[in-house]
Amino acid sequence: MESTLSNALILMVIGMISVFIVLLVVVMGGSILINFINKYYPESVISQVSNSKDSLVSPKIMAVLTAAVLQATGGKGHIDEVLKK
Amino acid sequence: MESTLSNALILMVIGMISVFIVLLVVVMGGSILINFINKYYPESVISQVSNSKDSLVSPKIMAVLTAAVLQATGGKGHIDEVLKK
Amino acid sequence: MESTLSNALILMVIGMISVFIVLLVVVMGGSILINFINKYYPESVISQVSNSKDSLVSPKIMAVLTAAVLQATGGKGHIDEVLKK
Amino acid sequence: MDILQKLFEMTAFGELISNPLSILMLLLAFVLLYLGIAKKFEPLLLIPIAFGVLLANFPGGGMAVIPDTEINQISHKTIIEIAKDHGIMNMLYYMLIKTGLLPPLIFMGVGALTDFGPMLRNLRLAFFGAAAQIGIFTVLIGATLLGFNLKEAAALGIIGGADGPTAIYTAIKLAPHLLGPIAIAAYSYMALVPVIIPMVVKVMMSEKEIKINMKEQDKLYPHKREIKNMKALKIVFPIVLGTVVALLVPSSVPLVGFLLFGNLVKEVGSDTNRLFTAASETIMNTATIFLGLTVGATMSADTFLESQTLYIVLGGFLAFVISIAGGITAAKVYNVFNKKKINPLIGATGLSAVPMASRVANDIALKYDSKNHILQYAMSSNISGVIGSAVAAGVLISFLS
Amino acid sequence: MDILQKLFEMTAFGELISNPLSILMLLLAFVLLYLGIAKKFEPLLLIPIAFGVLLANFPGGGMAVIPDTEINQISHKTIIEIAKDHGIMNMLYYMLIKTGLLPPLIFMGVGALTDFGPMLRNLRLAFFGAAAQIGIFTVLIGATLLGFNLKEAAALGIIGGADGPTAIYTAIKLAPHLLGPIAIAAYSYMALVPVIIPMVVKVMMSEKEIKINMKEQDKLYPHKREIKNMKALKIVFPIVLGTVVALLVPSSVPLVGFLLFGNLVKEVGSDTNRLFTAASETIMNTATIFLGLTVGATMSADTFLESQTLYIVLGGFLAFVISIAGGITAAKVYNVFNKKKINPLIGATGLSAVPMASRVANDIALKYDSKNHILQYAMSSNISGVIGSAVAAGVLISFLS
Amino acid sequence: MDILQKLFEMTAFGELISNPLSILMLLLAFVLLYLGIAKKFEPLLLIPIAFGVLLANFPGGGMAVIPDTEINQISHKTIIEIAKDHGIMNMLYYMLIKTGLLPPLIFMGVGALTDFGPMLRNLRLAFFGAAAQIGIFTVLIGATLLGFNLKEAAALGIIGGADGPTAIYTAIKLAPHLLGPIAIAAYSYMALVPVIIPMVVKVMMSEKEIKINMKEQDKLYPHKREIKNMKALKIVFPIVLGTVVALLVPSSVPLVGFLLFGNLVKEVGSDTNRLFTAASETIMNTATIFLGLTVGATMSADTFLESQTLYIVLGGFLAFVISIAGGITAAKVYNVFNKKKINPLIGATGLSAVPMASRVANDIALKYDSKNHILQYAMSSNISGVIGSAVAAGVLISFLS
Ligand code: NA
Ligand code: NA
Ligand code: NA
Repeated sequence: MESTLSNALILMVIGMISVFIVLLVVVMGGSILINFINKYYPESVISQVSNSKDSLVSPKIMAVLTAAVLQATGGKGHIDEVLKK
Repeated sequence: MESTLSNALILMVIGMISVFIVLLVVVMGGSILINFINKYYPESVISQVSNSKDSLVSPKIMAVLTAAVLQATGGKGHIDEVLKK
Repeated sequence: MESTLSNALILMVIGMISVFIVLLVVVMGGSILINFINKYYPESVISQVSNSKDSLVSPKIMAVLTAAVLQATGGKGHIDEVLKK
Repeated sequence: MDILQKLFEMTAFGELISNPLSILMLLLAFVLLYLGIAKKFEPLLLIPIAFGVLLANFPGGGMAVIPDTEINQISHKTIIEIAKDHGIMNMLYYMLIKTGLLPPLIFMGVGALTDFGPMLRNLRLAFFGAAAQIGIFTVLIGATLLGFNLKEAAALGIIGGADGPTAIYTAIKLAPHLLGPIAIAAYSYMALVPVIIPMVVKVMMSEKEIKINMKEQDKLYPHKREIKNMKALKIVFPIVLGTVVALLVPSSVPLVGFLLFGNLVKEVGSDTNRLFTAASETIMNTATIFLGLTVGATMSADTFLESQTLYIVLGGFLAFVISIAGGITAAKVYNVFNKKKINPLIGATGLSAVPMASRVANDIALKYDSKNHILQYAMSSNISGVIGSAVAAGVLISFLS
Repeated sequence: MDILQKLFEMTAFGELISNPLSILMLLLAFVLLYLGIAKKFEPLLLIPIAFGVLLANFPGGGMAVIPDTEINQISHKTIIEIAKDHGIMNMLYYMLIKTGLLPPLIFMGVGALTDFGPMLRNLRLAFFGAAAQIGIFTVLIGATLLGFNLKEAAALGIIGGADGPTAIYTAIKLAPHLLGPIAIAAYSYMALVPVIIPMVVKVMMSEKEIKINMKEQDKLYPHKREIKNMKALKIVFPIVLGTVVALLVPSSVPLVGFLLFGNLVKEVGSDTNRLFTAASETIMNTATIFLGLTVGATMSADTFLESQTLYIVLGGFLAFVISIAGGITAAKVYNVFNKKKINPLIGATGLSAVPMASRVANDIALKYDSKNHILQYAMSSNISGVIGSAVAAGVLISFLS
Repeated sequence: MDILQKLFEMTAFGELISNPLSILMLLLAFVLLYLGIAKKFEPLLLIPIAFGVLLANFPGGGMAVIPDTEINQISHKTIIEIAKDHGIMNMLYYMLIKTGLLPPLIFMGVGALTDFGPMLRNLRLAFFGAAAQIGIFTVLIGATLLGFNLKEAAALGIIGGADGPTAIYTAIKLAPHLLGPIAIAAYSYMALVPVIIPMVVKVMMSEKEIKINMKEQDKLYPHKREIKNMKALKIVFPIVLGTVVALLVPSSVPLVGFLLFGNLVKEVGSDTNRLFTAASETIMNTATIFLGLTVGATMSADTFLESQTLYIVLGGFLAFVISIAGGITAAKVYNVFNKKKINPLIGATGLSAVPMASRVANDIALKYDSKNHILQYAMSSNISGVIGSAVAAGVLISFLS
């Protein structure tokens, strides 16, 4: 029983230290990474399109829909995004 | 052989009785359920949208398409539903 | 070692002969098939719609989009195909 | 010359000559493909089944499902061992079919595509889904007389349930060696419903009966109540229905439970849209491919080309006919005792074969009276016929397995 | 009479009478369905879990998950044998859950739906995802005092990680017999975050603290750098993050590795769109259905209706509260030593429960000052809280399994 | 101090120091990720493979695939035991890859995305898919001279088939210990086809040959027939083609059979749309993720960092080059004996690597004559090259496994 408790306490110490160290390294590593990319790759060279969880339609359809809405609303309407229901 | 036949007959009796009882209970239970909901929850309080097997497009796209078609047909055309092919 | 090499050589002979025979039969069989279908089933009797890897939208939506684009471009624009991104 | 001999030994021609019946099976596969593709007989199932027959009967292809025996002990091997010893088709068969997994998963998709609305609107008609199960048990008795044992006879009879996953599930549990012909018979006769129902109707129903107009009857003897909150009702109904069936016939839970879970995630709506998509598309489509291919692959010349297959084909047809006749008779008997008449076509659709049977019944009614739309009424007994045969399957499995 | 007796024996009523506690479990299932459907408590998980409870507790349905014991040796059976001896629900459970497969697969989907953008823009705030793990370990200690062994106590504590897949994965590895109640507690409290966070905030935070405006602080003490190439950063970040976490806490690789793979295929964009769809839709939706149903099916009357369950419910609640309080305290301590103040609500969202916690925190802030939008800031600690609890789970599994 | 030591032992640093070659593997993973993401080398496969390498080589992560040995007897364990003893990555590998399941499933998707139209329109050109398999067998012979045994040599040679699933399937069957490098070599060289084909063409083809205009040849020596019913032809063709290949080379059925089933459900059209979606999206995308991750996870430092890997890299390259050269030579030889000339680029595309090789050939032709569009012609030999290498794989497996 007592040893269970002491083990639980040790687990808490190790666990919280681990979490803190990991997130510290993530924050610091992320920071280094940002600086590195800012310095050496300031502009994107690879494809710009990222998989968005929400985009339902291809850019092509999007353009068509936008054109349709613009026309239908006399230029007043617009579409920002087409989301999945 | 004879016992096989008699077992088959017993199976028929039990099987048909089961089917009749189950559907009787379903009809009666369903009826009670309808009356219960009519009495205590006459109006829907939960989200109205149900997963339809046929709806291909979100309401938002639907609205856009409807607008486009209205415009394109000078207000004569309309869309009722967009079905999966 | 020597026997491994001779086995490898035999494999090459059998393998290449197999590939040639199979593709020969495919070419000849395909040719017979084309002639057969041209002769006995010159016109399609079964449903015309094939699953295309590229078609994103149903014919119905396609028609709507086409109408919208025609309208939006004053009859100048058109859509050939709507491809998956 | 050695090389030419090796080349010949590699091909399938040697085996094909020593086992010429395989050619008959290949021809059967082509016929089934023709029926599925050109005649549109349940193409979603018949095409994969036919292709499975094709793959299984190429000599040397290693794609035929091998029956589990005392000697090979396949069903005690790990799936890795099965794949190594008997190939991927056996792996898929023993993992997905022999375990009974796929039929409930397909039933989940069926549930997600089923709308209980018409049944709830005409709840009493659901009762006629019961009488139309009589074909199952009649053929069961007949089959025992022909020498089938009880399990085989039950698997044969369940074809009369006119429901694919139910027939396959029952066959897996009671007579896996008959799975192939039973599945093909079930799906073929479901595709032939537009022929079978009119045939039985012609013999059993008078023109006057066909012209019974349900809507007019409703006007003459109106419903006492309307449904005020269909949305709530449709959500609660599968839960209640599942509970009732499960308590009365627990052995039908694998089928009915998954059916109603699929229906529930549909009716809950956008909150469970991901689950609905998984049930009605992802899982169902994938399960259909694997079910079709593996069921087809169970059919080899030595198991299929037997007199049993002929009996299955005949018995399945009889089961359909008797079920339809049973449903019609039940409606006629009801009409004797009630003022408000029911069109006996509503009894016929208790067969299930959703929604084809309802459409066929509707077409017949319209042919005699172009204003007599009975589709919504027929759907009620039609859908309850699915429950009915699942319950019948549960009873059979409960007593025989 | 023989037939009537057979009929009765076929039904579940006999067993229900001899084992009346099943009725309580059925009622529990109905309550959970009500919470999931009408109250919208995490419906994607709670509805399948509840339906699993329902299916498992129909007597005779054969859908209950049976624990692995020395005697039945289930986990040494092949899946074909498991399906034959114990039905498809056990087959699915032992194949997908007992193996620990589904939680990482769901994490892959979570990764594909996670945007690390807000975290990268406010990277320092990510550090507050650490303090909010204190509830896990505090409750672990408390549970050992109540007589739970270390493994059980750890599985109980991990509820405080406020992350479903992590809690389930840890419970599978350390205390599979407590899986059901732990999963339900985790998802229920995640659904109750809009109640729990305001409660803790009310006690622990002053109005002045709630009104700390992050955007104004940013203007007073501006960032030194901007991110010039977010696209490249978002692609490289999951790779680097994964490497760092894997080297520091290798036992968290199954969770964190799959999470970051999912995120990577999202960020790469159209080149990996097929993988993104598989991770975020196909695999995730399917895994969610099977996870829910099988986890629900682990709950039978004799394992659920014990005092342990009550402790899990209480302990889970405490774990949530203490984690939130820990996050708030960490932010307060930070504010003592720094000029640039942080709204302690950002600490509270370190709990995880993404993105609900962030929305709740934002709502609280807006309630006191309608211009104080903190959502983007809260998302940083919120997402890092997911990493935090996965690391905590890794540590627990590493030392205890 | 005890705690610090425990903390250190939990991390991967200790193992990394004692096994520093893992670091090389991690670097390899980063290079592969770079090639897949930034250089767009077959990203759908290389990114998951690279991530699999990463996961497998984190010390202590437990994600490395362990070879099956006499001692550990992994392939006789149940998948539940494998997951328990060796983690989920081994479970996935032994269940999905070792069984040979995934390559046929991916081939089903490939079939569903393949259009046989161009091949049917230029059927004779399909014959050039044969000559371009010579690289497979040449490298097989070369590899035996370097000391590889026949099975390994065959697995190495099949890289020259320029078809991912075929190469992986053959490697699984004949030399699973070389699976990782073979898969990477196959996909990398397929990605490098835009470099390799022009290189070989430059050496082997004159400008005059490159300028052979297929359309003009068609006008000079017109086709005798047109295809009147392409729809029917496309439906019947996969069935006939499958039957022919299956009877001639039965061991290629798992690959070719699934390929043509996928193609059939595509061509049947809307009736089998659900099956088409399952084959081309659901199953294919899911299989791609698991194939990539697990193949990547087979690569650990001690198996990968050997001289064999170097030979595979070199041999794979040679196999590609020789196959392309073989195809070109075949077309040249044909041109000697026929008036109607064929552009030897059509021979080069017999390699397969669909459709990249055709596009590259088309670009080369257009570079020399901007009106010389050969894409449709190249697609014919290109697609038949897939059949060709599947047949070659079937022969190798038939004689060697
Ligand atoms: Na039925
Ligand atoms: Na957390
Ligand atoms: Na090839």
